[in-house]
Formats: sequence, structure tokens, C-alpha cells
Amino acid sequence: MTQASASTKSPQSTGKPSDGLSDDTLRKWLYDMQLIREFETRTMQAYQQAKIGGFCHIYSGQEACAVGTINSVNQDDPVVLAYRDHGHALARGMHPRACMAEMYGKLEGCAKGKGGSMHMFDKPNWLFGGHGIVGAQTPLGAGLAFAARYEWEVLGKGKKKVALCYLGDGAIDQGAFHEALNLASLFSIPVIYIIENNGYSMGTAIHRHTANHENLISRGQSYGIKSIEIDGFDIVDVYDQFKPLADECRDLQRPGFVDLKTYRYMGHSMSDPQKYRTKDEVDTWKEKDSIAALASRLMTAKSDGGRECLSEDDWKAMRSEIAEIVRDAVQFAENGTDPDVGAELYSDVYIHPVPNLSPMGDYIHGDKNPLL
Amino acid sequence: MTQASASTKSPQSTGKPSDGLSDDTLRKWLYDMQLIREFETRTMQAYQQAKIGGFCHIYSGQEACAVGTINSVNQDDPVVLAYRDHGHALARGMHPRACMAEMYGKLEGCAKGKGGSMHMFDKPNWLFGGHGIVGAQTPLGAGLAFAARYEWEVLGKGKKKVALCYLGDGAIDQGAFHEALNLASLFSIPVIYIIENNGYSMGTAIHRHTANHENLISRGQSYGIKSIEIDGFDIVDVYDQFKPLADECRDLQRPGFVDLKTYRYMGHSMSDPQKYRTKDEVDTWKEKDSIAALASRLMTAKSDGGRECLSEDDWKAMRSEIAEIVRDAVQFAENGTDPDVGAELYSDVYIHPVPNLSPMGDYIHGDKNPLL
Amino acid sequence: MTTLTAPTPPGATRHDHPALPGGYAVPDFDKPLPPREGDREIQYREALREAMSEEMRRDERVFLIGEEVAEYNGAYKVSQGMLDEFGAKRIIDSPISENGFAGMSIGAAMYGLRPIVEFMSWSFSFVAADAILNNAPKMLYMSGGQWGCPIVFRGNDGAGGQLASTHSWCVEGLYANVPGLKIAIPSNPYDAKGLLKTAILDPDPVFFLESERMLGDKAHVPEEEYYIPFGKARLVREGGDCTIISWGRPVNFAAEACERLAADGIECDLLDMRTIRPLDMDAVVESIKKTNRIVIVDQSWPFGGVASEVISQITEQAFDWLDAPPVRVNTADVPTPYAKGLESAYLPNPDRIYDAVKQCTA
Amino acid sequence: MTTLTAPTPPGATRHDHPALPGGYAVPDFDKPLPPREGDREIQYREALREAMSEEMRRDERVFLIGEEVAEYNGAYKVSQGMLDEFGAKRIIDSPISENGFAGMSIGAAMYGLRPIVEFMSWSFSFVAADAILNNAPKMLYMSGGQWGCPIVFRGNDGAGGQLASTHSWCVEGLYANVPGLKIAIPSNPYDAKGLLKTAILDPDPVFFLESERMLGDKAHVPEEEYYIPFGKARLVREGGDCTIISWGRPVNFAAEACERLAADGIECDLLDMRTIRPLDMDAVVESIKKTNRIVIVDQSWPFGGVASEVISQITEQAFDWLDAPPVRVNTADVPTPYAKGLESAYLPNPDRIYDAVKQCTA
Ligand SMILES: Cc1ncc(C[n+]2csc(CCOP(=O)(O)OP(=O)(O)O)c2C)c(N)n1
Ligand SMILES: Cc1ncc(C[n+]2csc(CCOP(=O)(O)OP(=O)(O)O)c2C)c(N)n1
Ligand SMILES: [Mg+2]
Ligand SMILES: [Mg+2]
Repeated sequence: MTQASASTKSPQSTGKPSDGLSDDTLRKWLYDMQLIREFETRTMQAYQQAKIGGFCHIYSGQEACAVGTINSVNQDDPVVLAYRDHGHALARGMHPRACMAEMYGKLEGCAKGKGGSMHMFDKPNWLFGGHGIVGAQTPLGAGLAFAARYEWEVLGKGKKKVALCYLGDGAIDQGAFHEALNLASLFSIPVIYIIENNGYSMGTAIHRHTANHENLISRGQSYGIKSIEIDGFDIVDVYDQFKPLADECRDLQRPGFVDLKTYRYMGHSMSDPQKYRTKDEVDTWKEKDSIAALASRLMTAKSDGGRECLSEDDWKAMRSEIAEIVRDAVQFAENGTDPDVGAELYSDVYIHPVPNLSPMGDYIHGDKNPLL
Repeated sequence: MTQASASTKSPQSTGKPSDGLSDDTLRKWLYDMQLIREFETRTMQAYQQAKIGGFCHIYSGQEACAVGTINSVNQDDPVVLAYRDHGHALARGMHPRACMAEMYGKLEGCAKGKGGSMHMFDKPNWLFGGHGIVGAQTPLGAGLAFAARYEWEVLGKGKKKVALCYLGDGAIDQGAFHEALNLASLFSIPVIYIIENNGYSMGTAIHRHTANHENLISRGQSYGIKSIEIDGFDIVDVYDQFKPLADECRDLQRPGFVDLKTYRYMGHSMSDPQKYRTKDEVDTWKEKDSIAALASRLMTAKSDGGRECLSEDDWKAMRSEIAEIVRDAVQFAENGTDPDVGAELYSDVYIHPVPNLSPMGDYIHGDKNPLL
Repeated sequence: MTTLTAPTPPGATRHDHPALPGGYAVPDFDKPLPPREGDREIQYREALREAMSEEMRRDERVFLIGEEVAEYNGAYKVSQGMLDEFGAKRIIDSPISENGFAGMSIGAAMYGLRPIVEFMSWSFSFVAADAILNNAPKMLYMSGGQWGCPIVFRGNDGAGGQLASTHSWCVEGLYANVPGLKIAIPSNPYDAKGLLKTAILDPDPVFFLESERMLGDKAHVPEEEYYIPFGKARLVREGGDCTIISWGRPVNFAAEACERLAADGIECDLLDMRTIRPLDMDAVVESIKKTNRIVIVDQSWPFGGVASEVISQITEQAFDWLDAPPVRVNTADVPTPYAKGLESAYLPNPDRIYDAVKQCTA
Repeated sequence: MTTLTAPTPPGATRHDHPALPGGYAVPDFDKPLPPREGDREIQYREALREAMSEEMRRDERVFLIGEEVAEYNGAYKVSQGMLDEFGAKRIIDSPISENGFAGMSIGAAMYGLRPIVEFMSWSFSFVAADAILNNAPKMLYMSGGQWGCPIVFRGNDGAGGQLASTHSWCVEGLYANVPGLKIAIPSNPYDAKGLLKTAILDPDPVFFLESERMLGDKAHVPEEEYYIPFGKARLVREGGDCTIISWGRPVNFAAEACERLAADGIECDLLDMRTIRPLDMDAVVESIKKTNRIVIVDQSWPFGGVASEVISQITEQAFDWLDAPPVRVNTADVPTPYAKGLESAYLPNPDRIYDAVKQCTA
């Protein structure tokens, strides 16, 4: 996937930012969201077959969040994530093969099988990783934005950037996040904290884990940060509200804070029996499904307010193309190489290993990462 | 010192809480504030003579904060502090001898000389310590209040309490504080966070260390916590605003948040050359001095809106009495016992020491703390 | 604060201490422990739950706090059913604020309650490092003996299954350095229960390290109440050729290795240390005097880890009894890899222990 | 990211690495170091400042962040004048948010900058433990070699003067357990400068441990640029009767003890390890082969500390060369007391080192 949207959009009308979006762009978004959905379905299968190990957090339901926000920035704007990261990685342009192979623990994976599901890193796509410790990525996000600003302002190179840092609603309760908010505002750092507020921190509903949750943006505001709420189910709305914020944060080199309301369809991780919510609740949200909604908007006649740029057949073809791509990714992962213990266990620990760093032996340089 | 105010106050009128305060109470407050001022003056001298070691943070200028707030609660309400703690310890009732002896590193000190200036603990006065790590005391404060509530609610014993947790403006930037705020609000814990906002975190003025500092209470509010600003120079005003909050927090078993505006006259610690502020700035604040202001209010004729309950001579006598008490404290500390290495180095590490806890030898029970 | 007392467990003695509202109880450790063999087989996680529940029934001051411990019934089902029995005031779901709720619980312990703090994983305790290392173990000392900190921190330690670098910490490799703590690392359900009950009664801060990989392990756990003393290793197996010592999960790997070594004619003393602070060096030295050789199996990183401490104490206490240098088996000295094959090569395992004993007895 | 390069220091070689925008430079360590004797005496703190300033002049990517480093000119005056020279964009005052600014700097390092993070004291690094232990040293591994973390964390370590329990940590006792880090602990101005310059050039995360008690120490520091390699101990003094090794401040106590021992006719090899990760065991073993005895002086707590690691490696590498068990001298295994007399009994000091050598050579 590429972030083609920004460059291919048709002439801007006076209304919403999305007015200027081309049909191609919208079809691309639909494609990306469906790719994530399909990818996650196959991920679950593979996990159930014990092909994937460790913790595995499925993104289904939240696709409009990643696709809508990532397509509001440039391809070289830094992005950093929590552990629920497959969707963003794909939206950012990681090849499904690299993503799946990583979960299979293969050398062809984005982290050569050393990271797994929670650690999707993709240097060519400026993706600075998924991170497993709740909240830990939030100071990192400030740092990426700090560095981008420094590059432009102090080194006099590069250009104005904005960094995106994603976190869950559970992560707002971590002190690290608050330190990061203060630093971002105080130092005027262009990082946008995107809270993908899916209403649950694992099995704990938001009203049971964070105080005053109806007014989350007051947290951001209390640091003097521009803070907005966005409905994360309507990707066009996400874009309409997020794009101006991203542009403003880039332009003014200021931070932003977004309460992006969404919902996850699956359990917290693959081992979650989900007793804390009813099937009804899940179904109610599924009725608003962002993929179905966008597909229908693209299929609806112009006279009925739709885009009329996608036929039933197109949509079917798109879905089978995607299914094929994901099947291929799984196959690729299946056929991948198990990392060699001799080459990989003691490599990538130090960039510059020297003798006597460990009582157990010497560190080495490992195989080159396939993404580089 | 005792917290006599609550019990000796005269019948309440309809206006401000302070309307009900007796002359005795106000004189006692003046006494307490002056005791702290005098104590700190002698502390500085002792430090300069190298009788006191380590870090030493002087409270002068902020006396109305400790005395006004501590006298708004009961003697058995838990209190926990940062490292700038001599003033609160005295206001809470610690004997000046125990406080000074601690700084001299003597066995007669409140922590048997093991804690020093930053660690004023006084169990009989429900004082749970000064704490050296910025912000670390804020979750402790929540815990004390949690336990008090638990004692009353779960164990069905005790009574409704409210805990006071003091911190500096620099400590708001620590993540621990935000986690504590969220927990306090979410669990409905009766702890009041009192930010003694003296405008500086060491040499860093508040606008350089915390964002949106003009509206600090929005931080508390963003957690759904009742949050107020108080002028910390006028002790009567402190009481008038703080007392109702303390009563409410006790009654509703809810947390509170106070931006208590104050100023420190001396350097951050004894080694601070104070180049970050001008003498003029300091002098401007000194003109509002809380001790001078209260003394003058008590001396002013009723016809001029004063209390007319203190003569020049009374005030002079009070000051010499205090000077004598502090001189005695210094003398006491001078004559104190150096802790014996054999008895104290390896004691108070474990309540229940067992063999083989350390490769270096066995732990023991030490001398009994003189305060117990 | 005298309101904060609790009944003394049968056979235990209650002691007063000026720092501790309500004093503390020391079980009768001279009483022999109930048999380890029997029919009542329960899981490690159930043994932990029984320990907590029994103590909570006796002592209302004890409460459990952690992420997902209540309504979710525990991320790993350790606390299953406890919300129903003890209610939401004592089984408390916490936000993801380890520093906050650890610190809060320390405050509550100072006041006189007896918190049990569950870290979903000890890997998440680093965000709470200041609270657990700078506050809990030093409060008594800093206050000159005025305030204690009777608290248990517990949770999964060590590698789970392919959880990768940030989620696989063996914190004993770092935290054991700090005086003021006690550290228990049980290797089986029987010990898990007996040690956790002792930990909850103990008036000092206890770090209690479990293992996700053992929570489902089943073994006999007697019905009757029992407490296992801290600082007493268990002789799992006897043999004169080499001493093997370990703690926590790798004790089981060592037992496996012992079987294979026995088949080769090498008989080992296997000691399960159970607690590493206190560390039962008396038992280690006694065994070395017999075998003159030792292998230490430690699932944390080698540099300044617990195995390294054991070697130091051996050289200090039994240098002349050694016929060969002590050998340690640690995890590989690298961040934990995700891929299955890498992760197994990373961990101590029966093969590596077998090889180490062979090397040591060669 | 190719915009992020910097000139290579004279004599150094620049290497590329896929994880590191702009690559990294390795000084020519074969070149002999300039003389340690001379007239240009400066303080330890000035040596640190020179190291930072020289590297900042060459490499615009380097910046310094920490509490009070800029307008206050450094809580301990290490960074005095640097704000004036480099401006507020590169010498940055931070709020008291160690976790925040450490994590932020790690992000900046991943992007390609070269942060120097000053902890006013390493005692305050526990609130940042997750960032510095879970992120910095593992980023390269977790990302499969995609992102490095070239960063220096530095500040005061160990007891200051009567700073009591929370403010007197020797973090090497804990942090050295973690792979992915390098750790330097210089004992004097000359080494402080040369090692810090190496640390700033190094492409891996470096923990640089200074000492408040040494900041005022004065010694000759040559005018010319020099870099001291990591992992090369310095032989401070030669003698055949016993080896003494140490690092950081207690090296100076050991030197004092050596004088007194020499007066008693006991001549010691004294090794200043300089870095403990890497740890120059080659030098230690070489010396032991000569003296057959060793005393290790370590100002951190004993349990699983660095001394304990050294003993383990000695038993692994030089067991047969030892005529007596290695002896370690640590701080007392208790929280740091405030009172002067207690604090001096707590710390390693020349007396205790003297006694240890006597014991070891008896
Ligand atoms: C510091 C820390 N504590 C606990 C965990 C375990 N944990 C992982 S995800 C999670 C819930 C996070 O919820 P949220 O932030 O809302 O993200 P979501 O899973 O909903 O995307 C928890 C408790 C962790 N990884 N790190
Ligand atoms: C975590 C931590 N970081 C840094 C310090 C060093 N330090 C001690 S006090 C202080 C300034 C605190 O200012 P503030 O909170 O406003 O309190 P005040 O001194 O003004 O009373 C600093 C930086 C510390 N003790 N703990
Ligand atoms: Mg969530
Ligand atoms: Mg202040």
C-alpha cells in the first residue's frame, strides 16, 4: 500500500477536506481497510493452528482509525505504535508477507522473527515499531517529533514533519503519557497522540479504568494541547477532522491530542473469553462497520448522495484480490526460514560489539534485515 | 504544638469558616509559623557550620501553607510530604528537638539519624514522612487515604478521615502524580493533593517546566477532582478555602486538588546560588510575608478591622519564647548521641530478620525510636 | 491504629513491633510439613488462590489489587472467584498504572493494611521500579524504625511462551541486589501455596515470583493449612556426584536432567532454593561438602545475577571443598527473542543442564 | 535520513550500519594515549564538559537534556557555559519527568540524533527504568536490526555526602545485568574525558556513571583530543602479592590502601576497570596468574552486584590460579544511612580494603 491519497486528490472544493478526495483514493482506503480485515482473519486462524505464538492482538473493527489517520500525513512522517499494530503496519505500507512472516517467527519477517506480533518495525516506511509496554511508546513519539523538528530547525535540513503516536484508552492511565504530553506542549513538539478509544482496557470498561472518561480531551487541554474527539467508524469523518489537525500541527509545530472513538470486534488478545461484554453490544457496533459503510457509500448512486464509483463486481473482485494477497502472505510465512540460532541469537544486540561484553560469549552482526 | 484550633473555636457565625476562630487559635498559628521561621534560620546556620549534611531545603516563606492546611484537619488524619518537610513536621506537632537532632544525624532524631532533613517521620503525629524522590509521595498519599477509608468502610472501625499529600509545583510533571490522581478519583479516595506552588522547580520557573501553568487546576479537573486555587500567603484565607474542601473530602470521601500559591525566600537547597531570580522579586514577595501579616492583623485595632488580641509586647515575648525553644533544640541536637554503628547500621532493615538474608552478615533489631 | 489487628493463625505466634499496627504472626516452622504426596491435585494457580483466600478469610486487612484481578477473574485466572467471595472492596481492579497502584499499596501497608499487589507480569514492574525499590524496602530504615511495609508483590516472572523482549523479564537478576526485600520463587504448586501464605504473614516486603509457564502445573497440595519457611531449600533428589541448585521453573528442567544423568550413572543432589533472599547457603555448602562440585541453574541473565551471587558465596564459604569451578547455566545474554527456536535456545533447558553437569564432573 | 551525518573525528573510521542514520565513527584505539602527567589540571566536571563540548562542536546531532542543565548551568555545574555556547535548542532544561525525557531522547536517538541525557542523579533513574532498560538496550534486537539507539545517559552515581537512602544508589549493581548496554564508570578526570568522548561516539546505549564526590577532583587532562577504548582496564600500580580491582570512586580508596600495604611490604596490582560492560577480564586473569589472589572493591551492594560477577568469571577463567578465595569489599548491605558515622561505615574505604588484602594474603 502507498500513501497516494495526498498527491492524487482532485481539485479542492470549499467544504470539507474530503471533498477533494478522488475516487481512486477512496477505493484505495476501502482496499486498505479490507486488507487489514482479511489479514487479521487469517492471523486468527494461524494463531489457532499454533503457527503464531506469544500475545496477538487483533485490529478488526478499528480499521478506519489507522487508514484514516495515516493517510492524512506523509510517507516520511514518523509513526509509532502500541502492540495492536498489524493494521497500522499494513496501512503504512508494510508488505503483508513481512508482517505475517514476523508472526510466524521467520527470518523474512519485519524483525527477522525476533519481535513477533507486538513489534512491527518498518524502517523504509518510517514505522518506529509496535511497543509492548503500555504507554512506553508515548515518550518515544515525542522524541521522534522532537528529532524531526531538530533536523529541520537546528540542522537546517529536511522539512516540517508531524509524528503520529498511537495508544489505547488503557494507556492514558500510565504516567509516561502525561510526562510526554507536558513535554510535547512545553517544547512545542509536533506529535499527535491518537487515542484509539475502543472503550476497553483489556476486560476493563473505560468508566472503570479512567476518571472523567466522558471528557477525555480535557486531559489534553489541561496541557494546552489542541484536543479533539473523532468518530473512528466513519473514515471520511476521520479524515475530515484529522487532516486539518495534522496540517496545523505540522505547520505550527505543535502537538495534538485525539480521542478517536472506536471498537474492537475481537477479544483483547487471542486468549480472551470476553465475558465482560455481551454479544449484543458487539453486534450493535458491527452494524456501523466502517468497511461496509465505505463500500456502500462508494456503491450508492450519486443521486442518493453516494459516490457511485464502485460496482458490486468491483467490490467482489477487490475482495478476492485481497484474499489472494493474504493467502500468499500466509504461504510465504509458512515457507519462511527459521532463524538460525548461531546467526541470530547473539546478533543485533549491539551495533558495535566489542569483546568481553558478556560472560557468555561474543556478540555478532546478524543477517541483514530483509526490509532494508 | 497541637492542633487545638478545631476544638477551641468559638461559635460559628454565618460567614467564613475563619469567623469562628478564637483568638487563641490565631495566636497559636502565629506561634507555629514563627517557630518554623526561627527553626529554619537556625537550621541554615547549623548547615553552614557543617553540623547538618546532605541536602537541606528551607521552608521560609511558605509557613502559612503548612500551618493553615494542617490546622484544617484532625490530628489523626494521615499526612505525607516531599523533602521540604521541616515546616510541616513542626506544624504537625513534631518536637523541634527531634527535628533538629535528625538533621544532626543523632540517635535522638525522629529517624534516629538514619533519614536526615528529607525524611521527617513522626508516627504519633500520623506523619508518614518526607520523601526525597520528586512525586513518589503522591501514590503513597492515595494509599494512606485508601487505607483510612478501608479501615472505616471494610473493617468497620475508625472513622472518616482525609489524608493530606503535599507536593511542589515541580512534582506535577512526574507521571506518578497523574496515576495517583486517576486512582484517587476512580476509587473515590479521600486524599487532598496540596501543590505548594512556589513558582520554581529548583532553578526552573514554572512557565519553563509545566505547560498551561496559569490553569493548573485544570489538571485536577480533568480527572473529575474538585480543584481550587488558594493564595498561600494569607493564612486566614488558606483556612477559609481549605477547611471547607477538607470537610467535603472527608464527608464525601472524595479527593481534592489545591493549587496553593506561595513563594520560598531561600534557595532551593542550601547550595543554590539563585541566579535565576532577582533580589527584587524576592523582596516583593517578602512584603506580603504571612507572619508579618498575621501579626499585624492580630495587633490591629478592632475598629480598623483587626483582631486586637496581641500587643507589641506579647509578640516580642512570643518571639523570644520561640527563639529559646529553637536554641534548646539546637543545643539538644549538639549534645545528641551519634548512632552506634554496631547497633544501627544493620538494624531497621527488616522487621522480621532471618538468617541468610545477606552475604554480609545478619540483620538486627535496633534501638527503639525515641518518638515511640 | 490498634483497630488494625487480625486473628493469629493456629500454631503461630503473634509478635509486636513498634512499626507495625497489629503486630505480625510467625508460623510454627518447627512443626513438620504435611506430606507432599497425595491425591488432592490442584494447579499452581489454584494453590496461589488458596493461599490468598485462606489468609484473606482470616485477616480482613488483606486485599488484592491488580489489573483484571476482579471482574475478569484474573488475566491468568489466578484470582478466579475471589471477587465473588470477597467483594469489590477487597479484590480490586486497577487501571494500567503500576507505579500508581504499587505506590498506593505501599502507603496502605504503612498505614497497617496487608496489600497483595498482582503484577500481570513482573515485566511491567519497571514502570513501578521507584515505588517498589526506593519506597517499600527502605521505609523502615528511612523512618528509623517507625513505619514498616508489610506487602506482597506477586506475578509472572520469566519467559512466557514467545512473549519477546519486553515481556520476558527475570527480575530477580536485578532486584535481588536490593536489601530490605525478601524474594520467593516457588517451583511447584505445593511450595507456591506454602510460601505465599508465609509471604502474606511476613511483615516485610516480599517479592513473589511466579511463572506463567507453571500456572497450569498440577500436583498434590494438602487440604490442611501449612506455611513453608523462607530460607530453607528443599532437597529434591539426592546423589553424591554433583550438586545442582536452582529456583523457580528451571528446577523442573534440572529434575529432568537428573533423570538422564542418573541413567549415565551420575547421581546429583538437587536443591530447590525456594527463596533467594534469604538464600539457604547452609544447605548448599553442606551438599558441596559431599559432592565437591556444583552447577547453578538460573533463568535470568548471567551478569551479576543470582547464580553469580551463589558462586561468590560458595567461594567465600566452601572454596576449599570445590574440586572443580562452579558452573552456571543462565539464559542467553541477549534480549528475549520471539521465534520459537530462538526462544528455546535462549532458555536454560534439560540439555544445557545435562551438559553442564557433564562438564563439571568430567 | 541521510541528512543526519556528521564529520568523522581525526584518525577515526566511519562505519555504516543499516540501523544507524549517518553511521558511526570508531576512534583509532591503536594510537597511544597522550601522557597522563602534565600541567593542565582541571576538575572532573570540567573534563566531562570538555568531552561533551568537543563532540557537540563536531557533531550538530548531539544535544544535552536534563534538569537544570541549561539556565542553571547544571545542578553540579558540569554543563556550565554550555547554554551560552550551544544555545537553548541543544542544551535543554527539562521538567522533572525522567521517564518522559529519557523516553523522548530514545525516540530521538532512533530517528538519528545523538542525545546525552543527564540524570541529576542515577538515583532518579528508577522512575525511568522502563525507558532505559526496556527500550534503549532492546530496540535493535526487537526491530531485527532496523533501529539503533545511540544515546548516552549520564549523571551522579553512588553516595554523595549524607544523601540517605533514596539518593545514594549505585545502579550498576542492578543495571549491569541487562544485555544491550555498555557501562562506563571513570575514576578520575583523565579517564572521565576520554571515556565520555568514546561514549558519545559509540552507536550503542551507554550508561555513564559519574560521582558527585569526584566532580571537584583535579588532575592533568591533556589539551589534545583522545578517546579511551571501552573494555581496557588500566594498571594503576604494579605488585606481585595481590590483585586489587575496582572502578569509579573506590579506585582512589584502593590506591590509598595500596600505599599503606606497600609500607607493610605487600605490593599489589591495582586495576581500574574503567568500564564494567565490557569488562576487561583478560587483564584481571593476567594479573591473577601473577598474584594468585584478588580483592574486588565495589561500592554497590553485594548481592548479585558487579563484584559478584567478577568472582564468577574468575572462577570460570582462572580457578586453578587462585591460592585463596577472592574477597569482595562492598557497601554494607543496608539502605544508605544519613548520619555521617553510619554513612562512612557503610561505604568501602581504605581501611576496609587494607583489611581485605591482609585477609586475602594472610
Ligand atoms: C505497563 C503494562 N502493564 C500491563 C500490560 C498488559 N496489557 C497489555 S494490553 C493491556 C490493555 C491495554 O488496553 P488499551 O490501552 O485500551 O489498548 P487496546 O488493547 O484496547 O488496544 C494490558 C493491561 C502491559 N503490556 N504493560
Ligand atoms: C525523580 C527526581 N528527580 C529529580 C530530583 C531532584 N530534585 C529535588 S527537588 C527538585 C525540584 C522540585 O521542585 P518543586 O517540586 O517545585 O518543589 P520545591 O523544591 O519548590 O518545594 C529536584 C529537581 C528528585 N529528588 N527526584
Ligand atoms: Mg482499549
Ligand atoms: Mg516549587
